[in-house]
Parts: sequence; structure tokens; C-alpha cells
Amino acid sequence: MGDLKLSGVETSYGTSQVLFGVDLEIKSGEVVTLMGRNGMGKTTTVRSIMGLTPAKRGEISFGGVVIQNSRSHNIAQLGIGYVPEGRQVFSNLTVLENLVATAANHAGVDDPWTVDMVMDLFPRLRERAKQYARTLSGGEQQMLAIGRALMTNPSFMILDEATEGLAPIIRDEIWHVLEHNLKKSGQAILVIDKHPEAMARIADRHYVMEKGRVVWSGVSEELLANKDMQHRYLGV
Amino acid sequence: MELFFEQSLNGLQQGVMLFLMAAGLTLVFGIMHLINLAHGSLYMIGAYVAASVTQASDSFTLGILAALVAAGLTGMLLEFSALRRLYNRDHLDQVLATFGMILFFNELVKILWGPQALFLSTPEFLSGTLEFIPGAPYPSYRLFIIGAGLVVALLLRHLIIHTRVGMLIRAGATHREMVGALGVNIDELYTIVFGLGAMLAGLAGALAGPMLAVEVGMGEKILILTFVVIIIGGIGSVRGALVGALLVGMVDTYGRAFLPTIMRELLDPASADTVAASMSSVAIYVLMAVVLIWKPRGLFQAYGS
Amino acid sequence: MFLSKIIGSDASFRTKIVTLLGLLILFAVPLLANLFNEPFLVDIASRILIYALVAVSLDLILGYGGMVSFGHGAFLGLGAYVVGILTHHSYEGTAVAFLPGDWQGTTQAFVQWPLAMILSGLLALIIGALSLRTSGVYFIMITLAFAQMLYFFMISIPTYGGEDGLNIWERSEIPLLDLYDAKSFYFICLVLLLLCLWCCSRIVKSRFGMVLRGCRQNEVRMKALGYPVYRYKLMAFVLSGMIAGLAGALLANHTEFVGPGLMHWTRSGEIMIMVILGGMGSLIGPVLGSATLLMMEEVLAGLTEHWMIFLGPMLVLIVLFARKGLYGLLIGKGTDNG
Amino acid sequence: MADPILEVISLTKCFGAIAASDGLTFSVKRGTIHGLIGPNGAGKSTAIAQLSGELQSDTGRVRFDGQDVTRWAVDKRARSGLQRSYQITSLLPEFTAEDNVAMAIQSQQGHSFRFWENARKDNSLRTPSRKILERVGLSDFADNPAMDLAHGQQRQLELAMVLATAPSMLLLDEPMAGMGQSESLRMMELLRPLKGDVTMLLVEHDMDVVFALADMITVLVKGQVLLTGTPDEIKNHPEVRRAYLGDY
Amino acid sequence: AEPVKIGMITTLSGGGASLGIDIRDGFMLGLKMKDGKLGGVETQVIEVDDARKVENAKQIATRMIKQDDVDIVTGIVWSNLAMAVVPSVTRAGKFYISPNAGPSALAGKKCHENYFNVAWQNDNLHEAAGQYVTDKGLKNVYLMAPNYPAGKDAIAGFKRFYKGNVAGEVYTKLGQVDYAAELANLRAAKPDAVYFFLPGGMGINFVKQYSQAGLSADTPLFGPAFSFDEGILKAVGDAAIGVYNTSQWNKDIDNAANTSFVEAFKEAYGRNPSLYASQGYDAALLIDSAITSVGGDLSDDDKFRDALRKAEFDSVRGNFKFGSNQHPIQDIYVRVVHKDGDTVTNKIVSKVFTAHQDAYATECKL
Ligand SMILES: Nc1ncnc2c1ncn2[C@@H]1O[C@H](COP(=O)(O)OP(=O)(O)OP(=O)(O)O)[C@@H](O)[C@H]1O
Ligand SMILES: Nc1ncnc2c1ncn2[C@@H]1O[C@H](COP(=O)(O)OP(=O)(O)OP(=O)(O)O)[C@@H](O)[C@H]1O
Ligand SMILES: [Mg+2]
Ligand SMILES: [Mg+2]
Repeated sequence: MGDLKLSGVETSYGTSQVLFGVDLEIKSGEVVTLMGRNGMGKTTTVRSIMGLTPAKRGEISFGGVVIQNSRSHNIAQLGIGYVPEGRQVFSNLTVLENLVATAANHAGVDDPWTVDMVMDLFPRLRERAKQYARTLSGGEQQMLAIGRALMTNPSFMILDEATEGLAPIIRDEIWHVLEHNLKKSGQAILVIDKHPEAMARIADRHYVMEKGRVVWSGVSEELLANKDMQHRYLGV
Repeated sequence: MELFFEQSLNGLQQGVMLFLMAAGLTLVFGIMHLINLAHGSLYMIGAYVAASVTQASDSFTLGILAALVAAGLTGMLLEFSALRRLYNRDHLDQVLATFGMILFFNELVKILWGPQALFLSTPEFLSGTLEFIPGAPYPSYRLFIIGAGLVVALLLRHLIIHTRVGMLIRAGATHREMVGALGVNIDELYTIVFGLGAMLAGLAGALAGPMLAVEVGMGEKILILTFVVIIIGGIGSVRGALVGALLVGMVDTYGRAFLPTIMRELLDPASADTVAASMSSVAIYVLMAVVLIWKPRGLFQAYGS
Repeated sequence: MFLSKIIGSDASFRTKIVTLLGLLILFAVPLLANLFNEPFLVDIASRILIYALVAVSLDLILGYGGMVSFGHGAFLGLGAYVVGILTHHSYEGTAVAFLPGDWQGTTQAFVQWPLAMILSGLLALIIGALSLRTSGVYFIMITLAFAQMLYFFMISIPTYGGEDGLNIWERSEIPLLDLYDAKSFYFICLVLLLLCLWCCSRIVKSRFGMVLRGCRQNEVRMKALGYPVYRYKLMAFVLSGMIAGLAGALLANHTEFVGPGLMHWTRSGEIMIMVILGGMGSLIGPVLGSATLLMMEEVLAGLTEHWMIFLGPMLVLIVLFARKGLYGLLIGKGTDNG
Repeated sequence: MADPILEVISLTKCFGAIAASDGLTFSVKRGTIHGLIGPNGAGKSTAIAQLSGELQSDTGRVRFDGQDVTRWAVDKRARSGLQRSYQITSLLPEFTAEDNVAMAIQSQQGHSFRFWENARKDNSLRTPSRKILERVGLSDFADNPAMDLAHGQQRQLELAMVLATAPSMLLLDEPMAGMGQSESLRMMELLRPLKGDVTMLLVEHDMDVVFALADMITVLVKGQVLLTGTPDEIKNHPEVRRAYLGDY
Repeated sequence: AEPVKIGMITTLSGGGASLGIDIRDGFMLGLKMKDGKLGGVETQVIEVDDARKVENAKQIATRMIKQDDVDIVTGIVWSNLAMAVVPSVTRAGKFYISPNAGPSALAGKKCHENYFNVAWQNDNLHEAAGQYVTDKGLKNVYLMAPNYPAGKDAIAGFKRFYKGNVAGEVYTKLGQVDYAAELANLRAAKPDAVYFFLPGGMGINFVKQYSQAGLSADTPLFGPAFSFDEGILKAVGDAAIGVYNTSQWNKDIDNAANTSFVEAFKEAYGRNPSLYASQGYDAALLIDSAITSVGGDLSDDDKFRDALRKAEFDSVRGNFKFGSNQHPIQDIYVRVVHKDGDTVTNKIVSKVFTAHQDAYATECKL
């Protein structure tokens, strides 16, 4: 179990800098959101954590281990599970194969996730077990992406826009899962999403980004109360 | 009639030989998205090492093993030192770099082994013929190649479809980055896959040695043919590689075997010979063009697309 | 470093400097050859220019249109054969084969060269019309297939020498000019190359060129915008084939020989290598690429019999460390595709 | 104004055993915004692809603006005024934002077999491009390559390109996907005034947007039309709530 | 006197390099035997690789003529390269001495007073094979060659002296590697013998596969020396044993010049000399004899040409003189491949032609 800590993280794509000193802290067992308008650097922050777009400056540590110079498979092996923006399921693997291909017990838990457990969580995946992932609908792909991350048994989950393009009913279902299953099992979660009210319901604390910096943070009550901030930074 | 059977067998054998090359290339090309022209060089290395070791040790088996090791190691070294930097680059950068490697290896082999072709004999127990089509004794060695190729095809199929490594390889074909972000060392995996492809090329080289001239530049001759095969089959599909290889083998063989006779029915002998020879020379290219005009992405869909 | 301080790091400024310097060198070649008493330099330089011309033609479709033709040797070869065949008949006083009537060919450049362009363009039209149904690597291979068909065809027809090729006993004639004079020939090549570069640089910036470049980036999108993509690509392919045909006509005069070797895939490969080496999608790059590759061959082959063992790794290093080809290295930025 | 601009008549497309669209029949009135909603995998994107011509239909017909376009190719439909946007952003990545829009405008100005004048200095392309970028709020990014834009900005550019072609009908596949709330609002403000001139078929999972914009809504389930109705009818329809809206 | 400059254009890299290397080595050996002085004159050899490309060869020739101002050019292996290069050399007033390629055009209509061939006219060996097969009383022969002009010339040359029936005539793809289909057809045709012309790697492939198909036992194989040269035999191994091949030279031809050549070559390069090496060596000796004869003065082309025509040197193949078209008139032998201890090598079986001249000499107007 580990805390994730970012301090002064700066990241660039080529010559264009996107993050200008991001500070974040997520304790184990916490559910935290990262919000902000388009292009403010949420995904980039997450990519820096995962080592996909390494940070140029600043420090990222997980469970006390400094990871900003590690390679992404090493970071994942520390127990960070990742559900990327745009799902990115392995389209030429079946549902079942998607789940088992990268399965592992990174956090070293006693009762690791099994295919059956994931399928109990998302019964639709059981119906589609033998189907190639590319033929799944968007919502099912999203469930698969979450299930795939769970199968690596992380102690910390990152979900980037996990509900984009989903039907309202499925969106509710996923939030329900987050709220009831994951939170209860004591996992830390970082969620990126665009629905402040729903986020206020499921998360403990919130960060808001603007132009590559964290400009606001607070607990759910503060978020809901602060209409001015919502309007300024989230455009609500 | 038995001539037809015999020619079909020849086509099959040629196809299997091509498949051995194509399988490795399609792994690297279709899954790692790397155009590796130096695949032919690995084939050449396999043949040369097999020839030298067989000569020195008098054991063909040892020769094949040495070829596998040599080609595999060379492949991994190439991947590790240069090619892995090219995965995210334009295909054409890969073409230029691997073309440079061809030049290098051809010259290196010439320096190490001299400009003249090398000798690699058929192992004693395979040097005879088997007459299972009456009246047409067939070289046992060619039968051996057919067997070896089919075994490799089955093993490869098993590896890719049923093992976890196979799943990861296929997964990497679409979202390489994600495989890493889920905790698998994809770089290492790719080095191994590349080594595997290289070993297949080495194997093809070693097996071809007893039948063909082991000489500098032998790789390029078969390279183009191999590309034709995987294009016809659909890039990245091992099944496509097999079907493509057999198709090319058959068309090429039938063309060479029967076109002269057919043409002589239609034309005067002198021009018939020329026309038939020209037609059979281009038969596989015509085949490829026809397949692509009909199915612009090859016969079987690739994994990555 | 000092230099970069003076000229600054501004890419477009550096482009101008490089272009100017390049022009200066090109025009000075005959002078330099005289100065150093190396008359042969002019011949090498002419060959470089001719290959630069093919490479530029390939860059037009490869660098801007994303069409990787692995059969460009076919157009080069056809252009050369047109000159070879016409000269052959005019020299022998026989009628051109496979044609009705008894036209005995000609040595007039004003007939030969445009004809070379037209026929290569026609060939490109046919090959392109069929090949453009495919894309990506499939396109690479189908163009290769067509070129190989032509290669084997030329090898086996005895009428024009087959594999032995045809000697060209007389270079093309242009009134008032002597193509046997190395310098005149050089300047003809130079003028044609510059003309072609100028036209191509206009074309790639024109509406047509923008469509072409759009197709390279996202063909599906271009279709959805309403562009009949196929027609534009085919047009570019034909243009490119015509330029390659012209280069072939020049090459035939330079070598005074044509053979099917020009159509072999290794030749097409070399042309492609020139484009990539120099930097694709830049037009100037292919010129650099042609000069570099041919000069490297020339210099290295004079040093050792094992020169390829140096050339090979050099190419690898260039790919690894000069991401956008030599042109990118000089200019300090990528191609001007964006 | 009331005549249908688009008529879809029992359109079907099967992928192997899966019927992605299954006898789809509906029509869209000229000048309206017509919502197309349904659960994930209902066949919305498939329908859009069939209408735009990217997918060949197995059976059925499509009539657009009085013509049978069932057999027309993509570019021909596009030139006749039927344009689409993509659910997954599809741009010309190396061109600048402005070039992207200019290409859209150029496609409307007759053929592009013009080989000589510099298209980047052509004011008949550039001026309107700038205007459209301003409208979607991308003026500051006009000279940035499209691939360097953030996801949301790319969505905006996507829409700008479609608008630039001055279409008579737009097929919008999740234009708001990936946009934040403020960007969504802005898009709505962009689309609303076009109503009347441009007919729109709008696929979108953001119900706030659909209910705010659409005149009529068709609900798809498993490749078939469940029902077509006004937003209010849809909102309260029990079967739609069960299959799609949930607690919305 | 001024040093003699000789341009050596040959194939040293890529496919077929071994031929060029042998020619070069043979020539250099000849030069070395004369202490680096052909005809007593300091000799400078400018050696450049043509990579088997016509254009390269042509360009090198131009440079040698224009810049290096060589007196003599030599070295080209391949007929198509020779066809392209020789005319421009001779037109520039230089001499060309061919150590290998002898295309029919250059022996006939397009012959030139400055062009000499010390090897052969391309058809020579095929003609000898046709004669030998006829002498042996073989009546039904299967013919095979690649589908290109040299291949067709080869078959035509063979038929010129062959009197029997043609069981089959097959033209294969240039550069083909697998001959299974052809071999199956061949077996079905049941010929008395097979004559094939498949230069380079094609020949190695063919002979290996021929033997694997179990054909060598019943159907004797005939070919020109090209496919049974020292280097190639090493690569083919036992598969070649018993094959008959025609040649104008072999290392066991018994004359003083040859013995010293074979000895010296082995000494210098540590391998047996090949046919090509012998031709390169003869080329050097020919030049040496001519320069000697003109007393080291190359300024008078006519005198030098006359000296060359006399061919007053001790050829390693014994009898040698030039015909009217300046191509060799020489003896041609048939050799058989056999095993000598551990090495597979050739030995002469009989002489097929004595003082044989090519068929194109009459077309040459010299
Ligand atoms: N590959 C890239 N190259 C260059 N710039 C990029 C790249 N990807 C993103 N950017 C830039 O980085 C900035 C932040 O992008 P990022 O994707 O992190 O935003 P985001 O907050 O996740 O936005 P969204 O809500 O749209 O997903 C944007 O301004 C974008 O233009
Ligand atoms: N190429 C294909 N092969 C097989 N099945 C396919 C293919 N394309 C789509 N499908 C299937 O067709 C159905 C309809 O897909 P479509 O993309 O049209 O859904 P959608 O309504 O747009 O969903 P979403 O809201 O998630 O975008 C899905 O079940 C999908 O799996
Ligand atoms: Mg994001
Ligand atoms: Mg969809």
C-alpha cells in the first residue's frame, strides 16, 4: 500500500511544456478526482505518473519509491493500475485474453482478482468472453479496460475519462462499481471525469487543474459549495 | 498424372520453405510494425553458420542448432542496438537502416568466409529418394523440409494463439504502450520476438543450405519472394503467411512446370519457349497484383489493423 | 556553432542559405573541375543530377503523397529505353518494332525526350490506376510487382538486346548544343533539374499539392471532405512517372547504354534510399541524398574493395541520428509537410 | 421546411452473425436537429457510416435531398452536401488548425486541379478559415499543428472543418465526446443557430445536449428503431428509461 | 619510358564477385611474375569495382579514359557490361583486352581493331559440348538455360554442333534458386543426357538438386566449365562428381607455362586457380608480350595492335592465336569432375576441338 505524491512535476511534449509544477497527494485508500477543462493537462499528469511521458522536472513517488525515472512496466509493477483515455483495449484479443494477458498480482494481495470475480462485477463480459474486443460496443470496452486493470491487482487505480461516450445507464453502473466495490476494498483511486456532481458523490477529495497547474483542491462539500470555482475552472 | 502429383508436391515444398522465412518476417513486420529487410541477412547467416559447423563437426543437427543460435543472437543484437529505436519511426527509416545492414552483413560474410559459395551437404540419412509416387522418386530431403515446415507452423500457431506470450505479442500489435503500462516489460518481449523471427530465418537458411548455393546475397533473392508471400497472405497473420506461401509455391511451380507445354500448343516452339519462360518468371508477381487488386489488404486480415 | 550564431537558428533563413549554397556549388562544378584538373568530375556530377531528378520525382509522391513507389525504376527504365530504341532504329535504319508503319526512330531530343515523358506517364497511369486501389505496404509491393514484370519482360525480349541491353551509338541531338560535351550536358541536366524543382515546389504548395499532402496524412478524412482522392493521387503518380521518364532519357544519354537493370527492384530501392537519406517531403533533400549516396559509393569504392562494410553502418547511423534525413540536419527542422 | 431531407428505408448491415443495423427506417425533416440515441453498440456509428457511404449496406436504401444515394461513394455524397464528423477524432495531423479548415473550404470550391498558385496565400481560403476558427474558439491555435492540440481542442477543430464545408446536412457522431462542460456549451451555441439552414443528425450520449438541441429523437436498440418522438416523449418513455437513460 | 597505365574494371563486390576477384588475382599474378613491369615498362594498374552495374562500369571507364588517361582497359566479367563499356573504350582510341566476356556482337558485326579477347567467344564451350555429346553417340538431349540472350546463345551454340534430337528445351528465370519443377519435367522426358548452362549460383543450385533428385545415376549431365570451376566445385561437393564439362583450360594441362602458373597462384593466394584466374593471367602475359615487341613504346597504336595480334606469349592453355576478329583460336577440352583424395576437382578426359574458331569471325570486317 502506498501513497502517491507528486511535487513540482513539469512535463513537455517535445519543446512545448504542458505541466508547470503539479503537486498532488493521494493517500492509500482515498478516492480523489482530477478535474479541469479540456487540454489543461490531466491526461499528461497521469501519463507522467505512469512513465509514458516522463516528467522533466519535479518528483513523483509511490509508496516512498521515487518513480519519475522508472520505466512504465516497473511503475505498474509497483501496484498502479491504469485505465487509459480512449479505452485502448487489445482489439485483436478476445475478452478473456484481454483479462489474462497482463494479469498479475502486483500489490501482492492475498485474494487476487480472478477472471470470475471480474465477470461477476461486469456480467456482460461473461456473455462476451470469447468475442474479440474490437467487436465490443464502447461501453463493454470500457468495462473491459477497467477489468483488465483490476486483473493486475493494483493498490492504486487511475481512471482517465472512464465514462466518455457511454450511455447514461452504463455510466451510472460504472460509478456504482467505483463507489461500492473498489472503495470498499480499500483501493486508492484517482479519477478523471467531467461530472462534478457525480464525482462529489463518490470521491473524498478533488483537485482542479488549469493550464498545467493545480489551482484548487478540497473535499466534496467544498466542491459543491464553490459554484464560482466550478464556473471558473470547470465551465459549469 | 503422377507428374501433376509430383509437381504439386514440389509446389508444397517450395511453399513450406517460403513459409519458414515468411513466418519470421510476418511476426516482426505485422506485430512489431518493423520492416526488416535484414531478415534475408539472418537467413544467410543461418546458412553460412550451418555450413561451417556441419563441415567442422560432421553433424547436420549441430549445424542447424548453431544456425539457430547464431541467427537468433544476431537478431537480438540488432534489435537491441539499433532497431528498437526505430519502432515509432516511419517505415521508410526502417527500410533505410535495414538496407544498410544488408550491405554490412553481405560484406562481413564475404570477409569472413570469402567470396565463393560454401558447401553444405544433405545429411546422410536424408540424401536418398523415396518413391511413394510410383515412377517418380522424390528426394527425402525435400520431404523432410515439408515436415519441418509444418511442425514449425503448428508450433508457431500454438505459441501465438494459446500462450500468454502470444497474447502479449498480439496485444503489443495494437497498443504497445498499454502493455507496458500494465506491467509487462514490452521491450524485452519484443527483443525476444525479434530473436524468434531471426531464428526462423536462420532455420530457413540452414535448411535451404543443402539444396541451394550458400553464397553472399542469397538472402535478397528470397527476401522479395518472402515479402510477396506475406503481402498476399495479409501482413501479420501467420495463417496468411502459410496460405500465401503455399499459393506462391504452387503458382510458381505450376507455371514453370506446365506453361511451356501449354504455350507450345498455342504458338510456334521458338516463341512458345520464350513466352512461357517470361510468363513463369512473372507468375508470382501477377499473382500478387491480382490478389491485391481483388483484395487490397491481402487474403487474411492482419492483427494490427 | 559560430556559423549558427551568424545565420541564426531561424529555419526558413537557414533553408535559404542552404539552397543558395547548393546552387552556388552546382553552378561551380564545371569551374571546380577545371581548377582541380579533374574533368571527370563533371560526368559524376551529371549522373548525380540525373538521379536527383528521379529522386525528386519520387519525393513528390512519396514525401508529399505518401505513395511509396518501389517500382520507380520502371519509369526511369522506360524513359531510357525510349531514347535507346529510337536511337537504335535511327542508327540501324530499321523500322521501330511493334509499331505500324516504318518510322525509323530519331535522335532529336525534342522528339525523344517528350516521348519518353509521355510514355512513362502512360505507364504510370496504368500502374497507378491499378496500384492505387491499395495503400501502405501493399502499395509498395504492388508497384514493385509491376516493375518486376517489366524487368523480366525486357530481359527476355531479344528485339532490344534483352539482358545485354542496347548500346546508344549517338547521343540525342539538340540544335546548337553538343551533348557529347560534358559541360553542355551537365548544364542541360542542371537546368532541367532546377526547372523540375521549381515546378514541384509550386505544385506542393498549390491547391493540388495541399490535397496530395492531406491524403498522406489522413485519406479517409479527405474523402469525407469530398475529395475524390483516387484521382488526385493518380494525377500525382503520373506526374512523377513523367519526370522519372525524363530522367531516364537523360540517363540513357549519359550512360550511352540502356539495359533492363534500370528496372530491377534494387534500382528502385536505391532511388528510394536517396529520398529517405536526403529527407523526404523536402524536394531539396532528394538532391542531397542522390549526391551523398553516389559520392559515398564513388569515394569508398576507390578506397577499398570492402567499401560496403562502411557504407552500411553509415546509413544506419544517419537514420538513427539524423531523424529527418540530411536535409533536416542542415536546416535544423523537419520537412515542410506541416 | 417540413419535407424530409433524408429518408432511410430498411437499411441493414451485418458483420457475420451480428446485425449492426437491422431494417433501419426513419426520416429526418429539413432544417431540424434530429437526435439518434441508444445504448452502446446499438448501431449508431454503423448507421452513420452507412449514411455517409463509408460502409456499403447489405440491403435498404438511402434518399438524400430527393436523390437515391444508396450507391454513391463517400466523396460524392460529401460534395452533394452530406457531411459527417467522426466519433474518433479524424484530422489532418500535420497541417495547422487553419490548414485543416482551409482544406474543408477548398473542397467546396470545385475541383482542386490547380497546380500553380500558393494555396496558403489564397485569401478565398484563408479569410473564411480564420472566421470559422474564431467561431469555434480556436483562433489562438490557428498555427498549431492539429496533432499538438488537446483532445478537446481537436474535437472543436473537427467540428470547424465540417462547418466549413457549408453542408446542407451534418452527420454528427458524438461531437461532444471528450469535451468539458464549458466546451460542450460552446458547441451547443455553435450548433443551435445553424438550425434551419443545416439539417443535423446528432448521435450523442450527453443527454443534456440532446434534449436541449434536438427537435426529434430516434432511439435505436440492437440495430432497430425502438421509437421516434419529441424529446419529452422520449424522456418519459418507460422502455427508453429502462434500456438507455437509467436514472437520468 | 613512361609507365603503362592499365584500367581494371571488374566485379569485386556483390553477387558474382568471386569471378572478378579471380580475374584480378590472375592478372596481378602475371604482373608480379614480370616484377611489376609488363614488357619491361613500369606498370600501373588502376583497379575499380563495378559492383556488376552497367552504369558504374561505364562511369569508371569514362573516368579512366578522360582522367587517368589509361592505355589499356581490361577486367570486365559480364557480357552486358562489356557490351556497354567496350565500344566507348575503343572509340576513345584505347585498347580493350577482354579476360572473360565474349558476346557474339563484339566477335561479329561490332568487332573493333582495338578490341581483343583472350578468353573465348561466349559460344565456344557450348559448341564443344554439342560436338562431344554427338561424338559420344547421345541422341536425345535435354537442354536448359536461363531466359536471357546469353542463355539462348548457349543453346544455339550447343545445337550448332549437336546432331541428335532435342528431348526438351527449357528456359528458366534468371537468378532462379529452385529447380524442382524443371527436374520433375526433365525426369518425365526421359532424355539420354542433359546439357545445361546456368552460370553462378544457379548452377550450384541446379547440380545439387539434380543429384538429390537421384537423376545423376542414370542421366549424365553436361555443362560448360563455368558451373564446374574450382570455387564452385567446393560449394557443390560430391553432387558434381561424374559431370562432364567443356573448357579451354584446366590446371592439369601439361605445359611449362601452366605448371608455373598453377604453382605460383597457389603460392600467392593459397587456393587453386580457376578458369577465370587463368584468363586474367593470360591477359597480363598478352599485354606483356606486345609491349615487349614494341620496345615499350606505346605511342604508335598500329604497331602495338600488330604486336597484340601476334599473341607471342606462352598461354597457359597451350596453343593460342588470334583469329581475324581478334578472338582466340584455341583447343577445347572436355573435363570430368572426380574426387582426388578429399577434393572434388576436374581432370581432362579428351580434346574436343583443336584450333577451334568461333562462328562469328566471318561477320567481322577486320
Ligand atoms: N502528443 C502531444 N504533443 C504535443 N502536445 C500535446 C500532446 N498531447 C497533448 N498535448 C498538449 O498538452 C496539453 C494538455 O493535454 P492533456 O491531454 O493532458 O489535456 P487534458 O486535460 O487531458 O484534456 P482533455 O480533457 O481534453 O483530455 C494540451 O494543450 C495539448 O495541446
Ligand atoms: N467490423 C465489425 N465486425 C463485427 N461487429 C461489428 C463491427 N463493427 C461494429 N460491430 C458491432 O456492431 C454493433 C454496433 O456498433 P456501433 O459502433 O454502430 O455502435 P454504437 O451504437 O455507435 O455504439 P457506441 O455508442 O458505443 O458508439 C456493435 O455490437 C459492434 O460490436
Ligand atoms: Mg485527457
Ligand atoms: Mg458509436
